[in-house]
Amino acid sequence: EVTVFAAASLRGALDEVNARFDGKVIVSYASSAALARQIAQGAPADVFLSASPEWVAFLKDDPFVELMNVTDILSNQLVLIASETAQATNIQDLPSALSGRNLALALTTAVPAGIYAREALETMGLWPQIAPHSVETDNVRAALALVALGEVDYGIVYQTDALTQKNLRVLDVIAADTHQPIRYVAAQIGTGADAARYFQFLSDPTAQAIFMAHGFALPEAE
Amino acid sequence: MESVFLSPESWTAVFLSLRVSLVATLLSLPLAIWVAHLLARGRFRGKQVLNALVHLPLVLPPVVTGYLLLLTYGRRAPIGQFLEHSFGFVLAFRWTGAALAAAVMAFPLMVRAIRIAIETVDPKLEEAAATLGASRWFTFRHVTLPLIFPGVIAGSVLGWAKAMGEFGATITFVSNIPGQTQTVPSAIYAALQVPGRESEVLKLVLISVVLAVGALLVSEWLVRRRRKKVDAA
Amino acid sequence: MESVFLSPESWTAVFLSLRVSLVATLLSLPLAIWVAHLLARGRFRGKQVLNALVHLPLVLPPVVTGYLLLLTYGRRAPIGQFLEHSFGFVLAFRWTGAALAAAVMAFPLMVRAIRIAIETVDPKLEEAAATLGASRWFTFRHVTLPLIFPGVIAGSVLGWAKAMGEFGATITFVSNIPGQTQTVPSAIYAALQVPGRESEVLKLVLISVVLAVGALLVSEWLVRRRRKKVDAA
Amino acid sequence: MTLNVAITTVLKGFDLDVNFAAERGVTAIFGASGAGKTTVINAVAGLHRPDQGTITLDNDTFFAADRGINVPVADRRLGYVFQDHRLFPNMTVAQNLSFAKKARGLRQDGQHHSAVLEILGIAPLLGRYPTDLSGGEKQRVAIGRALLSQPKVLLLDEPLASLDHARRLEILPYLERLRDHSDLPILYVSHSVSEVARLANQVVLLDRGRQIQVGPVTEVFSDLDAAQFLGRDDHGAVLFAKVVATHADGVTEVQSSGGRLFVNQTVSSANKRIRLRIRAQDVMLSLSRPEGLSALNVLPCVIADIRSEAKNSVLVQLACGPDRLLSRITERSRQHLNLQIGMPIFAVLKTVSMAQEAIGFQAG
Amino acid sequence: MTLNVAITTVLKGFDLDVNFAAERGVTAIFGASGAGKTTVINAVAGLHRPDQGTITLDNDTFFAADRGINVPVADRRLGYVFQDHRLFPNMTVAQNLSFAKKARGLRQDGQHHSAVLEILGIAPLLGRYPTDLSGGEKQRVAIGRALLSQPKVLLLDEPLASLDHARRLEILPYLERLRDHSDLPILYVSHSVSEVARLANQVVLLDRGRQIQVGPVTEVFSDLDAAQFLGRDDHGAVLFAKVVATHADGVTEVQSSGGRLFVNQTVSSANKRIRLRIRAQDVMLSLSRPEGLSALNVLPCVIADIRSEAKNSVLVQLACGPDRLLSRITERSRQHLNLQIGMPIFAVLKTVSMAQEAIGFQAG
Ligand SMILES: Nc1ncnc2c1ncn2[C@@H]1O[C@H](COP(=O)(O)OP(=O)(O)OP(=O)(O)O)[C@@H](O)[C@H]1O
Ligand SMILES: Nc1ncnc2c1ncn2[C@@H]1O[C@H](COP(=O)(O)OP(=O)(O)OP(=O)(O)O)[C@@H](O)[C@H]1O
Ligand code: MOO
Ligand SMILES: [Mg+2]
Ligand SMILES: [Mg+2]
Repeated sequence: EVTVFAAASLRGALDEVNARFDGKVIVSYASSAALARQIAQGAPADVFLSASPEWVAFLKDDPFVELMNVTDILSNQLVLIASETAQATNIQDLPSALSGRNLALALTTAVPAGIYAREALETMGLWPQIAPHSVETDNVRAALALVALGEVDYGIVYQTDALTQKNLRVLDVIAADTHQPIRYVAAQIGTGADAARYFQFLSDPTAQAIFMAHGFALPEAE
Repeated sequence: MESVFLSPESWTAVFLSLRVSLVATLLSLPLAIWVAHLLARGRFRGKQVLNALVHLPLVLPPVVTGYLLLLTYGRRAPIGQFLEHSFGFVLAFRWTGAALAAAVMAFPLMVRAIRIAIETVDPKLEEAAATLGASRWFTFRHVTLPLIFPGVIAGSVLGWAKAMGEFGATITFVSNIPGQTQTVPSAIYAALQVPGRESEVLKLVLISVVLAVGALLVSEWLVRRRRKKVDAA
Repeated sequence: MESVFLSPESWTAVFLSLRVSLVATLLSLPLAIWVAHLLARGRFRGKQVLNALVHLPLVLPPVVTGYLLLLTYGRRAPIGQFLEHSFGFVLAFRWTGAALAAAVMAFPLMVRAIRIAIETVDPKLEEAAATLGASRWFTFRHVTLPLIFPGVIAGSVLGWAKAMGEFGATITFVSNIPGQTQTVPSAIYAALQVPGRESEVLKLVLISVVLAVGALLVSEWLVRRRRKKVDAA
Repeated sequence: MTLNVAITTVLKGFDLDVNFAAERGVTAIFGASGAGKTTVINAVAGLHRPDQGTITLDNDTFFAADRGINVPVADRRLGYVFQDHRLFPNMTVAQNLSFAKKARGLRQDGQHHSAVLEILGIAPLLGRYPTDLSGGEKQRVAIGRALLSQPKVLLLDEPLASLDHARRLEILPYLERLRDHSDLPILYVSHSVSEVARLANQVVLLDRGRQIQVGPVTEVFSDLDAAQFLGRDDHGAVLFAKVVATHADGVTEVQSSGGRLFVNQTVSSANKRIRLRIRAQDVMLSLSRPEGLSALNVLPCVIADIRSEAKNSVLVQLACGPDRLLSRITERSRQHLNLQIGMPIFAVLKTVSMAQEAIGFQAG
Repeated sequence: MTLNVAITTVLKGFDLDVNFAAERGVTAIFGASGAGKTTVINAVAGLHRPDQGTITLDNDTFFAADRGINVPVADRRLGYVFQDHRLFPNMTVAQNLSFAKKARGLRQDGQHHSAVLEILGIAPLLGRYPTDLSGGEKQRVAIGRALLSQPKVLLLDEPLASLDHARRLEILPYLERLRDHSDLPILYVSHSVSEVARLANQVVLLDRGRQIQVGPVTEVFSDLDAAQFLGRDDHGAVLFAKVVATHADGVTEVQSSGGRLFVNQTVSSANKRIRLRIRAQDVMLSLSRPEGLSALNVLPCVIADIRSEAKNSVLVQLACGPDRLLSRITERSRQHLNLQIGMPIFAVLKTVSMAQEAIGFQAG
């Protein structure tokens, strides 16, 4: 039996992966920040799947927590999505298309997807025009939902999220070189055999195939 | 060196939170009193339906409430569109929407507090008012309402505190737009998502606490001042 | 074909939520009554501090409350360690912790409701009890408590509803571990992360609503049955 | 104005069944504790819904069970002084007093207002809250509140029970004036026979919900059957008389239908009608006209009826002209004087035995 | 047991300043509405904290301002009947009655318990809630509740005000027995002179917070200065007498220090001491011993004092042996009989004029 603390955005893909694992997997989905703090407080997690490297780094610095293994397991891509009625066709059109309209993204100071998106827009020099129209949510799926509902015309979300929703269009893929690489990091905390086996399984081709089917990419080699 | 003061954005969030929570509380107070009175004294079909409806935001996860608000008051949603086209009044992604979310979340608390107060007013006094020719409304205005004053204050403080602390429904309904909808809880949430911003969290928490304690003290004082005069006769 | 019933995990969450919320409400009720009585009738230094403390969980974003609980009752935290080493009692990441979080969040609501009820009991009746030789405790037990019964019920239902709906503090304090700490709101949150699970969300919301309405109706009936006998004398 | 009350209603313990008409003036409702007096008044006020019957005020129907009519309390224009004062604790005395004026949008009648304050002695209390008043003070304010509401029917439920003697004596004349100079039907509940004797035009006697007697106060109070309900001490006949002369020493001479009486109270205006209550125990009987006695009042009468009572006393009904008097004497005295129905006899009354509060004014 | 009350306290309107000792028996506190009666009783109960002074019961100090002592209400062992009944609305009558027993962990005294229920007529009400009781019923239950609490001091604030005459007559003998056969100091507030005359051993007269007179009821009630506070109608002297013989016709012959009197009530046991109240207005004066009159009681007295009153009446204090009587007559009669201080005179009382409720028993 393995207890996994996983970033909420991994749900879906991870559930399928776990179904293939030879053993019982219990997953606690929450925000990476909450999970990391809980692990620091002695939460019974065998494996931590963080949506960003910094919360793994946070645990590395914690004197009470010993990380047995750490590895990047996945990467992802940002995409520009639009509701069915939206005008713009690519990211460069966005500033002009936004007059009177909004762009939904995750919190640009707090949530990884939002941080990466803002960094990319800044690199492209679009952020100052876009910022006044941004609508930020506490997690990336909420941004997706806003676009899907048509409440907001545009959004920047992970490709993995975009794939799950039907009533919206993917307009553009945001170039990976415009922002820090998107890294999902796995850390093994539990010392048991199952924990180690599960940690290994995440990099197993079976698992990786499922993740890719959900739109994730493999991590770039460091 | 880190400032002991809040950053400008944090101040913005504090003022916005105050505005949102005060508007939410004050505007929904009359409705809360009315509903509380209906539930306490009214006899009508559907009373328990109303009762349940009022309590819903309490029992549902805030995110769900926020989502339901979005489905009804969003720009594409029936009521939201109606309000926008008829009155040019937009709730979505505006501070007004934050106030609506806060009001909805605070409403059950206000109604309950006021209802309990109404239920303990001796109906014999209301009877006496009727013999003196007072209509229901006059009696309510001049007898019941002054007598439930402590309950109204308590309900308002409770509702206001809830409105100050509300996060889940607010961010789901109106997102987090600095200066528009970024309330203190949103700011705190954002700060908590990134390691090393605990001091920012602490400052925001402290200011929330100070405001809440201040409001509590004022409310207690209001009630005491009143009670000194009135007391149980 | 999709089942109209809940998935097994959802049922687990429902039962866990019921257990958590009932334990949270019932265990904290005596304390809530005591604190409400202190605040309503007591005269002591630090009364306003206690008052503020009780209200804190309301005014702070739930995430902060959860975080503070984690910092005090976690396994590495002072009180958490003490409880674990002295009594082998673990709160963190157990349903007991979820109950603590729910209790803390529900506490201000319960205290306020009960306090309002206490404040409207005529002190003259308590005086009369004293002249008949009743100690404070006896008076409270046999005069005040029966008279505030509607307020206690109202406070309990309010607290219980809050405990059923609590999300932010719970997930932050005890995580979202199915079968251990995954309550209905956490399950709803988790379900919202995956497309195509809306029907599951809907079912969970519906079951929450049904439970809450049931509890409301029972509480109203309890109070009415009682009032029929007693009434304002 | 005539208030008609004909209702039945089931109470814990017994049924209430009353049927009377209250004209302008005071209708006293008299009966033991728990007899149903408050319930009758509450029904008139609209605070108790009877099971059957009707309540009307002239042509206005307040209640009619068979027609489903039940006019709301606020529309009945009553002034109700409750057995428990029911002042509004959140208002000062002044605010309590002006409540009806505000509620009904009445014009202020300054003179009436200050007269009420004066008589009730509540002017010094205006700024206080009910919690700072004594029991009697609360009751006085409650009376004032009802009087100032310009009602069409006045309901008074033991209004003077918590007041001292002196205060009652001040308020009673005011109620008399109200009775005589307004068109109001007044329902008056009281346990005090002397109050009822002084104020009532009509008496409704209740016993455990049953209406035992209804009639003019003179009849009910000189009735030998009613005696048991009125209490030995206070029981006595009520007479009407007309002022004949006021003597220099302050004694007033009055003419009742039965003869001439002296009353030790200055009544200025001749020809004024007054009512006298003469307690059965204050009337002595003498076979001959007595001399050299401080009692100034001697009426020649005929013994109309004799009723033996418990405790070896005898109640004698006297016909003095058209008036009826009652005299309570001992069995021993009766034997001593050998009293028989139809016998002529002298009723001896001390002047002052016509108690001060028993001398009421009566317009007419 | 002696209750000492010596307190001053500032009230709205005036200061309260009283100083009296209440021995076993009834101490009546008498005064107009708002005079401070309830405040005195509340101070003894511990519900009002005086500004200055002490309250002690034998050696127990209830309150001592200078020593900072203020014993909690619950530890004073009092039975308090409030002016407003204050029944617990959440309990049945039976539960209200047994509240003190439970609170103080008292043993049940079954006989006492049923006697109280019997006298107050509340046995049929036991299962009801206060809201279903009439005003007088509530008050009776409140009296029962206090009596059943086995108190060491009894505080009664207008306990009988809302009761009818017949019910009062049933309760008064019970209070007399309590007075005579227990060691209890009883503080009794009442507006009824006849109640006080019948029950009180001692009277404390209050006027706007000032203690005007304290003394045995016989002294205060025959005092010409106290007269104005007692109300003209009810005013009269209180005498003690001993039963001499019970005659076959039910008349009882009693011996007071001033002479022999006939009372129309059967008092079975000879040598029993009784108290009589003789209203000033029930006493006629005669220069010679009158004959042929139904009044059986004639006492030879000497005029001790004469006081002119308002309204042309005169109050005459009579010394009949060591007893004092009062007689109120008209100025006209006084002139007619040419009364002077020191003059011998005959006081004429009708047997029955000693009102039934005025005949109280007195142990001794
Ligand atoms: N809480 C209070 N604060 C200040 N003054 C008060 C308070 N309660 C009563 N008083 C005043 O004190 C005086 C005495 O009141 P108290 O109740 O002792 O009178 P009382 O003699 O019992 O009168 P009553 O016969 O009307 O019951 C009154 O003038 C009243 O107005
Ligand atoms: N709410 C009620 N339900 C049932 N019975 C009641 C209710 N209120 C009073 N009663 C009963 O009805 C009877 C009449 O009550 P009511 O109050 O009319 O008496 P009352 O004549 O005013 O007595 P009092 O002189 O003691 O005030 C009483 O026996 C009482 O116990
Ligand atoms: O239900 Mo919350 O914890 O107030 O957002
Ligand atoms: Mg009554
Ligand atoms: Mg009083």
